Amino acid sequence: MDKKTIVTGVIGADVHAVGNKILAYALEQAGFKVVNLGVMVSQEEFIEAAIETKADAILVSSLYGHGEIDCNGLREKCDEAGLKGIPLLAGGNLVVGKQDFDQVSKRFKEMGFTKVYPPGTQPETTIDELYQMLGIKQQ
Amino acid sequence: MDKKTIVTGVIGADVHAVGNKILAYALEQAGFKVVNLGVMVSQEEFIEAAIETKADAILVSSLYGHGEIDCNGLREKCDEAGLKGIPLLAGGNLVVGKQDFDQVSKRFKEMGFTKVYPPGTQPETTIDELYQMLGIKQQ
Amino acid sequence: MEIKNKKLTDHQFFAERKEILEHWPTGKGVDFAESVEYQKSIPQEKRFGTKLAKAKEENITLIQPRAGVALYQEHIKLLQYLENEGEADLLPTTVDSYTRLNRYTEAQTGIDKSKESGRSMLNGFPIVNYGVEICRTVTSALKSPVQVRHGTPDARLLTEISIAGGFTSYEGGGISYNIPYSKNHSLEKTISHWQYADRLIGMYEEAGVSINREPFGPLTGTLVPPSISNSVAVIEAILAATQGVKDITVGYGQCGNLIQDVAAIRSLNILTREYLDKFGFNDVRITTVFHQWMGGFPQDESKSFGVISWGAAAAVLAKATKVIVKTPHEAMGVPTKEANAAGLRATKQLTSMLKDQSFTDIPAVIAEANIIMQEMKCILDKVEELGKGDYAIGTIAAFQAGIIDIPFAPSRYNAGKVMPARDNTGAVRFLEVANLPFTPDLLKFHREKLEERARYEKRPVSFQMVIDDVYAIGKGFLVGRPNRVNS
Amino acid sequence: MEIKNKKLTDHQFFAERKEILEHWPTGKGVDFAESVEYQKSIPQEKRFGTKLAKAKEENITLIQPRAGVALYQEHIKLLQYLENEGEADLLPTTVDSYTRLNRYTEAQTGIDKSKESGRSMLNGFPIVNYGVEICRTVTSALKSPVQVRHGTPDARLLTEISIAGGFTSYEGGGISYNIPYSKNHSLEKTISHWQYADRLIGMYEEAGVSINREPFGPLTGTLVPPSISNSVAVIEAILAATQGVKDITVGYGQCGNLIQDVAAIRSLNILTREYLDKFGFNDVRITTVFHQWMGGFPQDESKSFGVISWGAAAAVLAKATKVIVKTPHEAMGVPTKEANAAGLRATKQLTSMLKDQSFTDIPAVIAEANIIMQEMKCILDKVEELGKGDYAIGTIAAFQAGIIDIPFAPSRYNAGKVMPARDNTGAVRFLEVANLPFTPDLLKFHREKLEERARYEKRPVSFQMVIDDVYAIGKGFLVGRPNRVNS
Ligand code: B12
Ligand code: B12
Repeated sequence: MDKKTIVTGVIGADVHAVGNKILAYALEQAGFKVVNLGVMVSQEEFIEAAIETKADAILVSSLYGHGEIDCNGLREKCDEAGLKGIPLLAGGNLVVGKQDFDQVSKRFKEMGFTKVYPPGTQPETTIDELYQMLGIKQQ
Repeated sequence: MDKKTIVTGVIGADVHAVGNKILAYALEQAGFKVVNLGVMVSQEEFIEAAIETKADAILVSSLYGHGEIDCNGLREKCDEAGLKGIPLLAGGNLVVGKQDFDQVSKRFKEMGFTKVYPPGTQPETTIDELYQMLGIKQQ
Repeated sequence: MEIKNKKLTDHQFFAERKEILEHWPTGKGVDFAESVEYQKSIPQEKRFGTKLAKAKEENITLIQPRAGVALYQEHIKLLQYLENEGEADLLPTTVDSYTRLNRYTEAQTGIDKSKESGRSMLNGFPIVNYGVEICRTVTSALKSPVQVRHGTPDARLLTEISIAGGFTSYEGGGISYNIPYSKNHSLEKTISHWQYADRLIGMYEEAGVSINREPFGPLTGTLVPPSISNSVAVIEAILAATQGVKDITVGYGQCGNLIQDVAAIRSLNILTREYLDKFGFNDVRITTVFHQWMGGFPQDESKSFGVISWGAAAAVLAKATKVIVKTPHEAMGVPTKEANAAGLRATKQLTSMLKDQSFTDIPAVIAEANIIMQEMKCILDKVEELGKGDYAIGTIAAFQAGIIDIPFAPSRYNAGKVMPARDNTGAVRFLEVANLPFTPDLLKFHREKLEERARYEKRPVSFQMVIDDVYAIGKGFLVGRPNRVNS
Repeated sequence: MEIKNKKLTDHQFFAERKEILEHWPTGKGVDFAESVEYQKSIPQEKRFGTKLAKAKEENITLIQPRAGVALYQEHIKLLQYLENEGEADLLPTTVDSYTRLNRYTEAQTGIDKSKESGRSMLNGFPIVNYGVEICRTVTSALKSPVQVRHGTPDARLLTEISIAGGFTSYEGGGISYNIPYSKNHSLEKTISHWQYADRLIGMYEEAGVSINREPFGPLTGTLVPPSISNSVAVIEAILAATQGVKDITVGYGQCGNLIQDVAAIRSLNILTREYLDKFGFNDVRITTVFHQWMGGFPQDESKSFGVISWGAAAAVLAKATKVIVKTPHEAMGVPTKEANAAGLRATKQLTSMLKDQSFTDIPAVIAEANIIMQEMKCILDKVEELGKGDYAIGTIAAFQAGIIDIPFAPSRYNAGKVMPARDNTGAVRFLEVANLPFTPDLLKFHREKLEERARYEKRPVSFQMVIDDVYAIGKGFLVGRPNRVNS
């Protein structure tokens, strides 16, 4: 089976690099083709990379708290750019402060995100979710 | 002015000796005549000592949590023994667990205690309160 | 009353036993042979001694809370919560104060009032009133080993019911559960009572069931110099071993100066082994327990977390086999299960995070441990001398003579002349050595340490230091400085 | 762009300044002479440097939180809460991420949206957007000295407004606020920008107003070996001193092994002094800051208290002049003021309780510090060599050559080849030294340390160790063992 391609990156003015590096490594180990854009990635860069690499999903990280502002409009831009329906996943510390995660998840889903993950989501969870979402059978 | 006499002790099956020793020392330093009964003092012992020494107040400590059971009826016994109106003060960790102190205070006042003190009451506070209650002018 | 440090004969034991089991109706429920079988049916991973031995081998520190409430269903829920949400490795059943004083009628009132009011009116779990079956219901409902923790001068019936009830570890001792916990019990009596308890456990041992025994290390919990509590621990270990106990955990209550705390565990380990071996108890297994600060706590919960964590760190750096955990409610009252679990989790973070670090062999620790061991030997050898080789007789004489003297103890059998105070680095020293049989060198050592503090604080060495030290941790300090110095 | 480590001329500085103050309308509000007068009116006890100097003299450790919200009235309330309820000795104003990247328009959106929604939509306080007057309203509303903490590669306008706004301490540096905080800023540019900031502070100094400066010690906060962060601190101290800064606090982020952490502060103290003296900056005052663990935290609040307390303890035992405090919300998000104060109070308990204990001179610490200092000298002397004596030029060349290389940094100007991993006791060592100019002895030392761990874990030394170590503290451990070892 062909490898599924995942675009990863940390959106906005966010420079939290550790999780991004480790997540990219873990995804590669788990058999994905990873296009890691690193930190401080704009919405446009996510979209360009996804188009260019025919990505199967976009994993948006946001740690620093401005995720809500930074992620707003990404789904619409994807739609316009011809990426209708592409899975958009968001994770990290998406909002400022310790907030009720259900609320946060709801707000991000309203913004068009397919799935939203709370702080501290382990790479194993992320990988399992991607396997499921992209219909990959785990060896 | 004559020294005021205070009976102190830890009521019931309670063996917490540290606060009792230190409180007695502090009261003496502050100019009181202290009749310290130590730990594991019964209601009867408090009353006998108060009568014998013509005490001006009884300071009941209870630390170990059974204070509510142990203190019940002390006021009535005082009344019967001819100690009507003698100031009865209670302090320490009077009940089991961290409870709302206003509630605790209310319950002890209903049992006839004149004043009730929360955990961690400092000796300075105790002394000031006694000065006031017994109408002593502080030098 | 004449007691000796000799194994009780079967005759003595069973004569006493008959009477003991009559003390309260639940005593009838105890059947030794059946209980041995019951104990044997308990799986190894639920046995206290086994888990301790494994931890010792792996050089890790297990965590254990204190906990006990009046109603047994609530007690089970509490302990389940502590092992699941609190990640406790070992569980306790803390016994209420009425039971500790054999006031079973009042304990019953406590149970009844608790049922009525819906909140626990007892400060612990009344084991005797409940009896063997309910204890088994409790101990079998849990994944982890469970120990009885109490403070009972005469614990004979309690011991019978506890071990028959499936507990696999048992705290206490004739000194450590008398002097800090009682006013009027003579040492003759309590040592004798604890010979009974130890002999019972020795009999279980002989029947193939090993029960862990733990002398209560911290004593009054308040500025007890390590050499005093360590000496008591060694004596109680000898007394227990004499009755056939084979698995002993000796304990120490944190004083707060890291070097001294690590040294205390080091010296406790070394000398307990040395003295047990000396009497031929080479087959007794020794482990250690470190108690997080046992004196007055800060009122504030966050500050309490600081104290708790420091205790956790010291326990691990000392490589204690287990640590007894305080809670952020300590200054206020018996903790809620949530507060209890919170103290445990803070502790667990550090017992696991620091498990690969050790301070037991650094030069400063070795030096401090040597001081503690010299002091312990002064005390222990004098006890031996007074008892003409008999540690039971010697101990009683030693307390009379103030050779052992526990600060702040309520017992009238304790001289109460020794006065501890912290030195300039927070280590607990002697302000007043009173009758402790220390060498001139040791006296000089302590005097100089306190004079150093006095110079720093620009005040004379005096009782005011002791008072200030008693309040210090509650107020956020270790050394109780005069206000002008601390602010 | 050509930069040199030389004091900017007035000509250079003022030409640049004219432009800078135009970057955002609030720049017009800055008047140097008036600001000098304003700063002079701030009482001594509210000056950062004064309070640090006093603490250093008294050998105590001050505590400081991080905190900043979008709305200034809320920000004042927050800081007042932290000094009153949190017992903070020193206060921060943490700047939001848009401001850090000079995106003032987005910061304005953040302010507006925060007003609308009633919750802070910014992760910090947008100093530039508010301008001088509002900053003065903030800084004058508080009893304690206040520092600006940020992470801004180009902080020129921010510095102007901050100091004019009454802040008396300022964090950052051309390396430490670039490499961990930026992707595309070249070191030429950021060093130059920070020469401006330092020169501005030098000018205040010359005008009689001393502002404390603090290079950001922890860098990426994640397994940064002490010799790397210490080297950066020394370089930034030299660069700052060159511009006339006279009061410098060098910093270090806790790694978790106590010996190594104390040794890191010891070596930082010694070599910062040595290198500053070497260049004639004998009159620069040096203090130290210890950051509680800066990497990933446990989700659980009680466990976080454990981590926080361990950081507090290490800071005091290392005799750091101040400690930067984390909160029990760390893993979740910007803390509430209550959580922030809770972290502070836990820390305060330990900074005061342990202030009379010190580990700075124990043999294990001295030995570890000697290793760190050897490594620092390898790096620093190579930087000097590459720059032919010029630390600005040398630093840029050193990053290019991987002579300085910061693990996990997002910057494209960082080689990213060095790989740290913990040894068997949790000390951070080098798994991959890459181009760091270490001696063969040092290479051997690190290799052996990791092989010792590998043997213990029965697996080869590999990148998997690094990954396991990154997650370890969050999962409750220090060394990231394979599951079969840790469970
Ligand atoms: C040291 C200690 C012990 C030592 C006591 C040694 C001894 N014989 O003295 C030991 C280890 C033996 C012990 C045993 C027990 N303890 Co205890 N102990 C403590 C501890 C840690 C400190 C007490 C202390 O010495 N404080 C310092 C002194 C100076 O302060 P103080 O006693 O509070 O007294 C001052 C003030 O309260 C005030 N004050 C006191 N009385 C009065 C009266 C008046 C009128 C006024 C105005 C003021 C006043 O002035 C005093 C001097 O400043 C407290 C918790 C804490 N406070 O941190 C628990 C605590 C009191 N113990 C507790 C318990 C439950 C027990 C045990 C039942 C169980 C156990 N844990 O083993 C047994 C009880 C045995 C018995 N029968 O009494 C509980 C009580 C729970 C509750 N009320 O809900 C506490 C609160 C711990 C807890 N949170 O669970 N304990
Ligand atoms: C290390 C760190 C830093 C370092 C970063 C170094 C670097 N360049 O990488 C430094 C010190 C520079 C830093 C700076 C800042 N930080 Co910071 N930082 C952290 C910290 C402590 C750890 C982050 C980390 O590395 N974790 C370890 C990795 C492995 O985990 P991770 O990043 O969470 O990623 C994992 C999962 O989340 C998940 N995941 C991530 N993305 C996604 C996406 C999807 C789709 C899925 C399924 C999963 C997933 O998988 C990853 C791998 O396992 C966190 C708090 C914490 N978590 O303990 C704060 C934290 C993220 N930082 C924070 C803040 C505010 C900042 C600053 C703005 C201010 C400051 N404190 O200085 C600046 C931001 C600068 C900027 N422009 O971005 C806040 C964010 C607040 C919020 N959201 O409410 C946090 C939460 C701390 C806090 N409680 O205040 N920080």
